[in-house]
This record gives sequence, structure tokens and C-alpha cells, in this order.
Amino acid sequence: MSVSNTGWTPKIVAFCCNWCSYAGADLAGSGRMQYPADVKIIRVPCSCRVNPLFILRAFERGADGVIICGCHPGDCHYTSGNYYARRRMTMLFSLLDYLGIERGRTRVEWVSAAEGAKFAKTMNEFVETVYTLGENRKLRDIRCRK
Amino acid sequence: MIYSYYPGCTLKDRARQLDLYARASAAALGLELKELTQWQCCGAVYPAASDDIASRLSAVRALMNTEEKKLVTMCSACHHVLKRTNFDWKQDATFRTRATNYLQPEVPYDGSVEVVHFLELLRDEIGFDELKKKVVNPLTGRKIGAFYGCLLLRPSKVLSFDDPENPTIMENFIRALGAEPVSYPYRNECCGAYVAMEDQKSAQTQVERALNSAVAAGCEELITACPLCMYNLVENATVHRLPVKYFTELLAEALGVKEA
Amino acid sequence: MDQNTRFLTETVLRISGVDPRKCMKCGKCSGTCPNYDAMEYHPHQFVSMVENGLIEQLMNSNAVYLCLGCMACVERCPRHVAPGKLVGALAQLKLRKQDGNHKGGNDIAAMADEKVPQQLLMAAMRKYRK
Amino acid sequence: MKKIKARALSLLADGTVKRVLGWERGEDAFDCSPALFENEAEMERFVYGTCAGANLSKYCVKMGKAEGKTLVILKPCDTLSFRQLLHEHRVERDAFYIIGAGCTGMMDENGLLAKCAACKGKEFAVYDEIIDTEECRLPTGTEKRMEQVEKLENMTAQERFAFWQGELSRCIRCNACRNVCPACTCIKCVFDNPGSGVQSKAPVTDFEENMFHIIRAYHVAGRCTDCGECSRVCPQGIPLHLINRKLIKDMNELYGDYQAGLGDNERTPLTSFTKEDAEPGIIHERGNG
Amino acid sequence: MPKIGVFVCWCGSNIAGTVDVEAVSEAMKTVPGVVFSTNYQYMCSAAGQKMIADAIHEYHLDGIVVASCSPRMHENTFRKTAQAAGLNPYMVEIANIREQCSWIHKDKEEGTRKAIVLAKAAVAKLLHNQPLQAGTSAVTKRCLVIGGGIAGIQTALDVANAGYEVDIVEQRPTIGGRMAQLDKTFPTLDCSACILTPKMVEAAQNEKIRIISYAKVEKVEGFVGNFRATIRKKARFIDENKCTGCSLCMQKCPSKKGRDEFNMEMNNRPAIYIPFAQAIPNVAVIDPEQCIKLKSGKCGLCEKVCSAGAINYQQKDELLEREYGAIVVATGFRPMDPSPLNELGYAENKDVITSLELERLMNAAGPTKGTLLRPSDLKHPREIVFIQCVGSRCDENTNRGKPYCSKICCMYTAKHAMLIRDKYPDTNVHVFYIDVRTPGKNFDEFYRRAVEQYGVDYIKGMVGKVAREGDKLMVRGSDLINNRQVEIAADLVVLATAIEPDPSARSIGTMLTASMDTNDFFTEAHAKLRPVESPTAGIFLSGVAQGPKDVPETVAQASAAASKVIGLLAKDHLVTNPCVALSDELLCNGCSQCEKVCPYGAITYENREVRGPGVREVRRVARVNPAVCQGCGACTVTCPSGAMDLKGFTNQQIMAEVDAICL
Repeated sequence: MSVSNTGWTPKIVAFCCNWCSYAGADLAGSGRMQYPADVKIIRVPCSCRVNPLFILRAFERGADGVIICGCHPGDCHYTSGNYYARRRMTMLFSLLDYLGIERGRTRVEWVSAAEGAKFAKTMNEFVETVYTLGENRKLRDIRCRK
Repeated sequence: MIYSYYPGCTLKDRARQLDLYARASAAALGLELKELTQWQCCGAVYPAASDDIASRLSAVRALMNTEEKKLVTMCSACHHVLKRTNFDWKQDATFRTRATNYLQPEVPYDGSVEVVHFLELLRDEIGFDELKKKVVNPLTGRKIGAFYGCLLLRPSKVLSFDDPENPTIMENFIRALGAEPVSYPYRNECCGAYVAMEDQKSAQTQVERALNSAVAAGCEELITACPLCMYNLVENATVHRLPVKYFTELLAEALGVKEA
Repeated sequence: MDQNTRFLTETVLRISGVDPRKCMKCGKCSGTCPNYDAMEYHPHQFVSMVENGLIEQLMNSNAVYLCLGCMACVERCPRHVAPGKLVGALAQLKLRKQDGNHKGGNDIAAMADEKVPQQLLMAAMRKYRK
Repeated sequence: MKKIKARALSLLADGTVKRVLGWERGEDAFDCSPALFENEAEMERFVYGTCAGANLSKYCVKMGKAEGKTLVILKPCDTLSFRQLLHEHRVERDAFYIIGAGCTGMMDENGLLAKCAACKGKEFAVYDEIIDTEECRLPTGTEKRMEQVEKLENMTAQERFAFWQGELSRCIRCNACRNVCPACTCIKCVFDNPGSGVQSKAPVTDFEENMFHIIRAYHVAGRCTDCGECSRVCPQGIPLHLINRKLIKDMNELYGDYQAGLGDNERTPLTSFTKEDAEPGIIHERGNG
Repeated sequence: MPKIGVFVCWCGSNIAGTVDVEAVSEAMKTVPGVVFSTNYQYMCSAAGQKMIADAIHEYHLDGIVVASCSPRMHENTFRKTAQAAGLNPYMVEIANIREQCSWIHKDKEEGTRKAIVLAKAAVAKLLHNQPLQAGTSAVTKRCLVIGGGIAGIQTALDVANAGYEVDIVEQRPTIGGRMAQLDKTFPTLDCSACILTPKMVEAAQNEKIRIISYAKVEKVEGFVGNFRATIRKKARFIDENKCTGCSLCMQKCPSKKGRDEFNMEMNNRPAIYIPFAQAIPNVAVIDPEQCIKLKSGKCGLCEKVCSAGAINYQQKDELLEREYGAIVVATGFRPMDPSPLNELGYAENKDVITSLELERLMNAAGPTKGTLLRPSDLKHPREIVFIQCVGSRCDENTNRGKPYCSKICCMYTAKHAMLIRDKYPDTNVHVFYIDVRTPGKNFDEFYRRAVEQYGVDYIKGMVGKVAREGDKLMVRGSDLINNRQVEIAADLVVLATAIEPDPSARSIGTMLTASMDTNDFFTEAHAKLRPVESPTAGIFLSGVAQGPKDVPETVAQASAAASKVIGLLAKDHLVTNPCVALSDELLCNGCSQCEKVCPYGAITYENREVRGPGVREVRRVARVNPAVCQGCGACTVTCPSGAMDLKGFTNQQIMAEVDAICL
């Protein structure tokens, strides 16, 4: 999946909260659950630390998909962080959708520290979606002078 | 105030008194009950199946034909069916779409009608304290029990008529008319009318329980808002018996318009 | 569970909107049912039997017609299960079957005396025949 | 206009206020721009009329630091912006004397302003006195307000992309939208701050304008009163307010009706939450993909 | 440019099996800033750590990247290594090339490529790292216990016995709580007062404990180790120091219409009263709603008979300001009002009572002096029906009660049934139950004794209706085992009502920013491993405030909470996490948005003179209290100007990582 005939492989940034999702990713690793190497994880203390700037920056620098993972609602280590993140990301992704950016390039998923399998499954799904969408041209091109 | 009024088929026939006295009392209280120009049977029973659209259509028609903001009902059964159908209309998009497709109305029903029972009108719009002031013949000394039955109270979330387990609206009504309300535990249980034709014995059991409970508590007469309860409490009484009246008759009596 | 039973079970659950798995088997419904003694199967049994696919057994019982429809079990159920809705749905399902009518129009008219209110006759028409 | 001017003069005269923030007449009838008047003589140039579209709230942020009270004239929709600034402690209530001025809809050379076509009503969210003699002849356009947003939502993603590509490609990064926006009151904008990592003076990549407009909309989300100034001042005529309105529409639909500038300094939709909020996936279930 | 060293770990074959570690360390040598790069079999081993320390010295490294297993595993190890070698421990970054690389990929080339990217990202981040110092904050060595029931008393005693001062704030005029109202305790049938009152006395006599009764906590500010509480001590119109508790005033008081709260309002008490004989403090209180003197100015009888001169009609509420290092929530419970289940007739029938009311009816100090008489006509009940799970285990959609099991009802119902059968063998006792839940030491044996030895009639089923008929209560219910409906003509019906948190809990939770569940029970920091701590640092949970519990569990938890408090108060200073938010006052707009999203109340605003290039003015700016901030970062995203940043995870650090991954 991750090595294509054209040589293009998607670049995918995954922001994972330290307490649940990053631990979930570690668990996927200790369970030797495979997912594509295109996914690179950035550790943040909480999903509420993810600034829209980071996401746009990633797209600007050539990312093809960005996924944010946090604790399940109600389980946030900081009690309310993921609730804020949920609203923020809903708004940001809705706006990107409104600007005509493919919906499949952004995603939010709640992954607990116990859900290694869910983490791997989510990443496999997400990579596949981004793969079918192909290279992210729109976000880079939206202002391209005609 | 003008209210649309849905009498229902039974009030045009076997339960004429319920209707008659209601109109007389309403007039005495300055309430205008404007009968819907067109109405059919309410559907008689609220359907047991959520996919049963047809049984609720005539209730929807009545709601569509309502001109005023509030649709007043008198019969517990009609009230039950209309209020629940109206509730479904607001809550259940599938029902709304399918019923609209069936009826093809010129103007779609917007769900804005409020279905109110005449008792609710007395409580919420007139107020029992005000009602008390209008009483001409106080029913002093009479010990009257209210039989609520099931249709007015349940399901309580939809009907939101009164506390389903400890209702007081009819007791307050009786008190306003000058009589002594007698509360008894079985006033909110079922009279059994729906099985009266299938199995009279079942119906008799329910009636006996209710009457026994009422008599034990000291009731000397009963009032009801339901033609089914009326029929059953009278016709299927076995051991205990009590005179039963529609609440409107009692009201007309107290307002001095019974003979009019 | 065979195909037919599965279909019936799913239909009953769909049209009644009841989720029998919410039941904690406390027996409140049967404790509150006013017509308990007349019914062959009791409210709590309806919930458990539908969950176990014993639909035909329930449909062939007099119990579906002896439910008073008073909703006491619906109102008082602590688990929001509403057994009474199951009974009603089963009666409906029975009507929808071929030859499912419990009583014909003439039978109903014959049962009624002159004092029976119209509402009750209409209710019987609705409940006993298609 | 006469009443307002007379009242302003008397407040200046009796020393209640030190200066007046209003509008002055420019070259032609449509040229009516924000101005500061400090004495009776200067007040000669004062105008208020159907071309006083500019929202003066933003100027209050700076003016609030001046000595003595400033008289500011605010139209109903402007008061929302002012009140929002109060919530954010960007202005001090005591530093201003507010005349709420009745508004019959504002125009420019192209006719009625877009923001007035979707008028939010005649109520004043904050004022010291109201001078409102004329009846508002505009219908409040809340129902129509989202019409264009809905039109865009109903397009396909490709069409939307083409639309915005067409619009945003005209952006020249003049910052007029930012400078006029009463919600953009940062002492230093992230895009001007070398430490932020996103600073840019001249566009380096094609992406930067998009990033600017997306982030700007996001930063004012929940604080934007939909005053429409961004679109009004855009020299390229980019309908920037449609970006803000989309966010407003989403927030209203998902988190309950909210109007920035109303209420009692409550949290905005993005600084509050409920446990039952919709999951981000909800955007995939709506409209065209 | 800082000098960075990179250390690639093989982890035996765990990493080296799928990642060409040599290639990674070679590739890293070309990265700007990297002055040293190597690889080794086990970086976490003593030899590996020495290798790191040596390199730090030799190459004068400013920071290190260890490409190894998850930072959750060995970040601390390598931070200590760095620190020992003289490097700031926060100048260490870990590239997770095991769990998030070698273990999930099979292709070595691919794994190697990814490992290089991850290591580069770590270097990119590290280039923006700043040395961080963990701060410290002092600890006030005093503990506040909110609630003076058995939970609060036990916690207070344990903390006091360890040598620390404790204040108990109790809203009622006496400590003792619910346990003081109980007659006997299961499964031993000890007299509740006999085991509780000595503890109450012990608390009163302990010189480290201060009991502040008839009071409530009104405001709490501060953070772990440094709380400041405002306590309102309500006017009791009695000088506590003078009152001797002789109770003469109670006998003389002409107003006798106050409802006796201690006896569940089943009888009246005077306007001036001592809740019960063993009350602590044993001091009277005047109920201003009932006192004739306070209402009309006449009377004053109590003042005349009080030889101690303790009555003071002019007394006012008093506000106390106290400082604490730790706060224990022990707010307890009350029985739920069974009105939503009115088919059981509680509202209409005096002889339908709750179990706590029965406790009082059976207690020698209760309204019937311990003889079991039913409230309506004071006759001996001969037929008693108990109904369990009243208002417990209800679906949320029903509005009929609580979704949880109240845990204690099965056992106290068995206790009641047993005690009644023991004392009045001619009385029949029936218990309607759904399940009998007896998980506890000697619990099931106790329940079986009620059935086997005392002949209590347990009926599996529920009651649908309780209807008065004459002087009987007709109880109709299901008997599921016998497949029948039963009707019992009872004299007394006892409802085992659900317990719910005391209504004061919600506002206290808000005040403390201690999270609560939807039922208003306090949530614990970790359901399994930190059950007596709130997620909010410095707040501890004791007793039913956290969830339904019986007495021994409450006492155990109370002591556990105490041990956590002692662990905290024993420290002179607390080390704080240095990865906290920091506001750049030159950029701060003073808009308060960050303050609103902070779950810990760590952000405050103040007017301060701000100085910078070309700036010197007083501005309203945010200030983060580093001792309170937990470092979630919620504030950083809500800040439009980017003034708020999070140390250790700054905007620049994260964006550097993004860039490194994408380019």
C-alpha cells in the first residue's frame, strides 16, 4: 500500500495526545500491528494543544492528510481538553470542506491507551482514504494565479 | 378567548351530556369553543405500531383543520390520540413526511397547534381560584372522587397532564366547585374498558377494584372525563356501585347552567 | 432462530420501538399489571420471550387481547423497556397475517349492547380486524 | 443627523466628552469616512446619514486610551462589536459615551450594503442614549443571511474549490480586512510576529493567503458579530464575510444559536463545550462532499 | 547553533531487525546542528548511558536525541543521564523508532527511511528547546475536611494523628453525619452510636482538630499546597464557649414546631435545640425560622433560664479565612426523595416510609423510643413489606431515579428484616427484591441468616402499586419465581430508597474545580489506581461523596485519603512540572479567552506595566500560575495573538517537527 507504482507515497501527520492516543500507538507497536510508514506521529500533551496553524502548516509543507487523535470524550487527562478540541476541529474541518478541500484529508479519532488495534485500524483506513484522494494539490493550489 | 374544539364521535351520541354541559359551562365562563368545521373520528386508539401511519391520519387532519392556536378536547380518548399524534408530528420526521405524502395538504401542518384538555384549560387559563369565584351553586357537603383512568395520564412524558401517580387536577377542580374531593389510590388505574367486549370478567375486576377503593376512601359519587370509563364504571359494576357523572355536568351544576 | 422467527422478532422490535435488552428482569411490569390474572403470559414474559424468539407462542395466546392498554407497565418500568408496547405490537403483527382478524365487523357489532360508546366500537374495529 | 450632531455638540460643550468619534463628509455623497472631532469647529464636517456604513467600534480600542471620555456613535449592529470588545476587555465602558444611532440601512455607490441586506435588527446591545427617530425600513434579514452560504454548501466540492480559488487568488494581502475588523484587535498579529513561525511579509508560497484567511476566520470565530466590514473594505471585492458566516452558521447549528456581542460576557462557542457535542465526523454527513 | 548529539539504539534486534541503525546514525551526521551521532546495542544500559554522558562532555553537547523505544518507556532514564552529565534534562528528545517504527514495519528500507525522518523531527524540535527548571512551591501544613460524617471524622483523625492540623467544616450543628442516625450496623449488628460517638469525642478532644460546625465553605482559591478557603460560620445565636449543653433551654422553649431533622422530621423539636444527646459540639442552636424572639422580639425565655449566659440573639454569621495544603471532600449522601415513584404511595401514606426513617423508628433515641410503631396510628405493625431498589438502577430516560446501584440497600434491608423478626417474632416480614447483592465479608452469610434463621420472606419481584384500604396498605407485586401476582395487606411499607450525593456536593465540586460524574459523585484521578484522589491536585475524596459505600468501606477510604494527605503535607516543597503555559506579556491582548478554557483556574489577569521595544504602558495581561498549570495547552490554541505558549511543546517546536516530517 505504501509504495506505489508512481513512486508517490502520501505524507500523513498524526497528532496524538500523550495520555491516550500516543500510548495507544505504542500498544499497536508492542502488538506488532502493521500500518503504513507514511504515518508519522507528533506527540502533544493533549488534543487541545493542536493549533489549526499546525495543521495548515502541515498542508502547506506538503502533507496529504492530517489526523488528530485524543482520549475519548469524558476521559481527557485534563478533564476537558478533548471537548474543546472536538469543537475546534469540527469547525476547522468544516471550513476546509467549505473551501472545497477533500473531506478525507482530515480526521479526528478518539483512541484510548488500550486501543492499539483501533489505532492501527484507523491509520490503515486513513492512509487508504488519502491514497485514493491522491496528492494534495488543492490546498497548495487554491490561490494559484490563473 | 376563542378555542378550536374537537368533540369526537362519542360526544355526538352516547356521551352527549359531556359535550352539552361543556358548551354550557364554557359559555358561562366566557370561553368560546369553536367546533372544527370538519372532523372525523380521532382514530379511537393510538396505534401500537410505529409504522402504522394510517391510523393517525384522521388525527392529523383534525390538527390541520384547527384554526385557533389551541385545540380543546373533552373526551379522554380523543385527547390521548390527538395529543400523542401531535407529539409524534413534532418528534418523528419519518411520520411527518409519510403522513404529509398521504394527505397532500395544500398547506403543510407546521405542528404549532397545542392540544389541551378542557380540564387543563380550566386549570391553566381560567385558574381554579377564578373558577371558584364564578360558582353559583357551590356543591357543599358532597364527597366526590375523581376517576382519572389511564388515557389522560399516560405516557406522562407525552401527555404531561399531571403527576401520573399522584394527580390532583380533578381534586382541585372538585374543590373549586365547593365539594369535598376524596382522593383514593385506584383513581389513576385502568377501568378495563378496552377489554370489556373481549372479556367482560376482566373489565369487571378492574371496575370492582376501582369502586372498592373509592368507597373505602369515602367517595359518595364519582366524576370522569372519559366515555369509556363512564360506560364501564356503570355497566360493569358488580359488588360496589357509585353514581358517576361527567365532570362537565358537575361544572354546569355549580355554575348554575345545568338546566339551561 | 429460524428465518421466519428472526423476521418476526425484528419486526416486533422495530414497530414497537422496544429494546428488550434494557430489561433487568425486575418484574415491576407484572407487579403493576391490572389484568395479570387473566393473561396467559405476563408483561415480563413478553419481554423475555420476544428476546428469545418465542413470538408465535405469544401471538397465539389470548394474552395479546387481554392487555388493557393502560400503559401502567410502560409508565412504571424503571428501565424504559415498555412491555405494553410489545403486547400491542404483537397484536398488530397478528392482524397483519393472513386470516389474522381476531373478530369480524359483524362479531364486534354483535358483542355490543346499546350502551357501548362509539369510541369503544371503533377501538374494537381497530384492534380486532385489519 | 441634526439631532445627533446637536447632542454631540452639547456634550462637547458641557465637557462630558473630550472628543467625538463619527463620520466626515468626503469628496462626494458616498464618501463618508470615520473621523475624530475635538471642537465645535471641527464638528462642521460631521455627517451621519445613509452612507455612514463604517463600524466605528474598532477605533474605540485605540481611543479608549486617550484622556477623558470619547463620544462614539454606534448603529445597532455596531453596538454588538462594541459589546464584544467590552467582553474581551479591549475597551473600557467608562471611557465612552455611546449614542445609539437609528439606522435605515447603509449604502455605497453600489447600493445597499451587503451587511444591511442581512440586517440583524434594530436593538442596541450597549448605549448611553438612543437617538432613533426614523423607522427602520429594512426587514431584518436573518433568514436570508445564510442564503449564499447555503448556495455554496450545495455545490460540489470541486465547484466550491473553483469558487474560492477564483476569489482568493485575487487577494493582495493588503490587510485591509484585518485592519478594519473589530474582532482583529491583536496588539501584534501572529502573521506579523517573527516568533510565531508563520510570519510573512511577502507571500513566499501560494498557500499563505489561504492560510491567512482561514486562520483569521478561525481566530475571530465566536467573536465575529458578522458586521461585514471585511468584505466592505476589500479592494478586490472578495466576499470574505462568507467565510465568517459559514462558521457562524455551523456554530449555530451544532452548538445552539449564538450572537457575538450579546449576552453577559459568556463563553463563545469555541471556549465552551457540552459532553454531547457532535463528533467532527458530522461534517461528512452534511451537504456535498 | 546548538551542538546536538544523536544516539541510535538497536534495542537488540527489536529495532536493528527492521531498521538499519548504522544508516540512521550516518544519515543524522549530515543534519545541521548534529555534531555527533552513533548507535549502540542498548542505549538504556549502564554502558549506553555512559556513552551518552561521555559524548556530552567530549563534544560539549547542548542537547541530545535518543532514537529508541517510546518516550513513555525511557524518557526519564535519559533525562537523568543528561542531568548527571551536566545537561539540562529538558534538552533531551526521544525519537520513537521502536513502537512507532520497527515494530510495525517489515520492510527494512522503509523502516530505515521512517526512522531517519523521526530522528530528524526530534532534532528539529530540539533545536528550539530551552532549558527548563522545575519550580517548587511551599506547602501549608494544614488540611481542610469538608463534611463531618464518619468519613470526614476518620480522615481528620488519621491526619491529625500524623501531626498535622485539620479543620472539619460541617454544615449541620453537629458532626456525626448519617451514621449517627443509624440504629445498628450490618453485618455485626453493633450499635451505630456506640462505635461512632467515641470517635466523635476523640475528634473533639484532639488538639490538632478544629471542628467548625454549622458552617459551609464559601470560596476556595489557590492550588495544591496553597489553598485559601473562606468559611461562613452561620449564626447559631449561642456562645459556643459558654453553652454547657445542659438542655434546660430546650425544655423551656415554648416554640415546639420545628421539624426534627435528626429524626427525619418524624417528630417536632423546640426552636432552640441540640440535635441529639451525643452531639459534638454539645452546644445548642436556635432555628431562626421557629424562634419567637428572633421573629417577633417577644419571648426570650431561653435567655432567662440559661445560667451560663450563652444565648446571644444578636449573633451574626462569621467569615473565617483559613489556609490549607490539602482539601478532603467528605460530603456524604442523603436518601433520594421517592416522590417520582408515587405508585408506591410515599407522598400520600404516613405508613410508607424510607429505610432511614425506619432506622429512627427503631432507635432508642428515636421518636418512638425504639419501639416499632407505625407513624399513622402508633400501632405495632404485624405485616411489613420492604421494597428494594427504589429509585436505584433506573434508566436515565425514565426520570424515575438513579442509574446506579446504591450498594448498601440489600444489606440494610436484610438487617432491618432480621432485627424486626428478632424483636417481634409475631410480625411477618416480606422483602421484594430484584437481586440480592451481598459482595462483602460475611455479607451473604448475614443475608442467608435473615432467610434461614429468621424466616424473612424474600419475594423475587417488584411492587407495582401500594394502595391504602382502611388501615391496611394493599401491596400488589409480582412473585416471579411462582409466576403469580401477589397482594399483601401490610401495616407498614419500607422503601429502600436510592442514596444520592448531598446536594451541597455540586457547588463544592465547582468551587474546587474537582470533576464530578453525571450523578454528582466526585470522580477519581484514576478509577483503579488513584481512587481517593481527585484529578485536581491537592483534592482528595473520602466516603460516599465518591460513590455509594457502606461504613467499613467508607472508613477504609477515609484512611486511604488521609494517607495521601499526609504524603502531601509531609513535603516542605512541591516540585512542579516545568512544561507549563507561559504568556508573553508583550503580545497578550488581555482578552480573557484563555482564562475561560483553563480547566484548573491557573490563569489570572492583572494590570501590569509592560515594557518592551518602544512599549511602556500598563496593560491587562494574563499570568499563569506555574504551580497550578498542568500543561494541557488548551489556552495556547484559544489565544489569537500567540501570546500564550506551552513550554516543552511550543508552537515553534511543534511546527519544526511538522516541517521535518513533511519536507
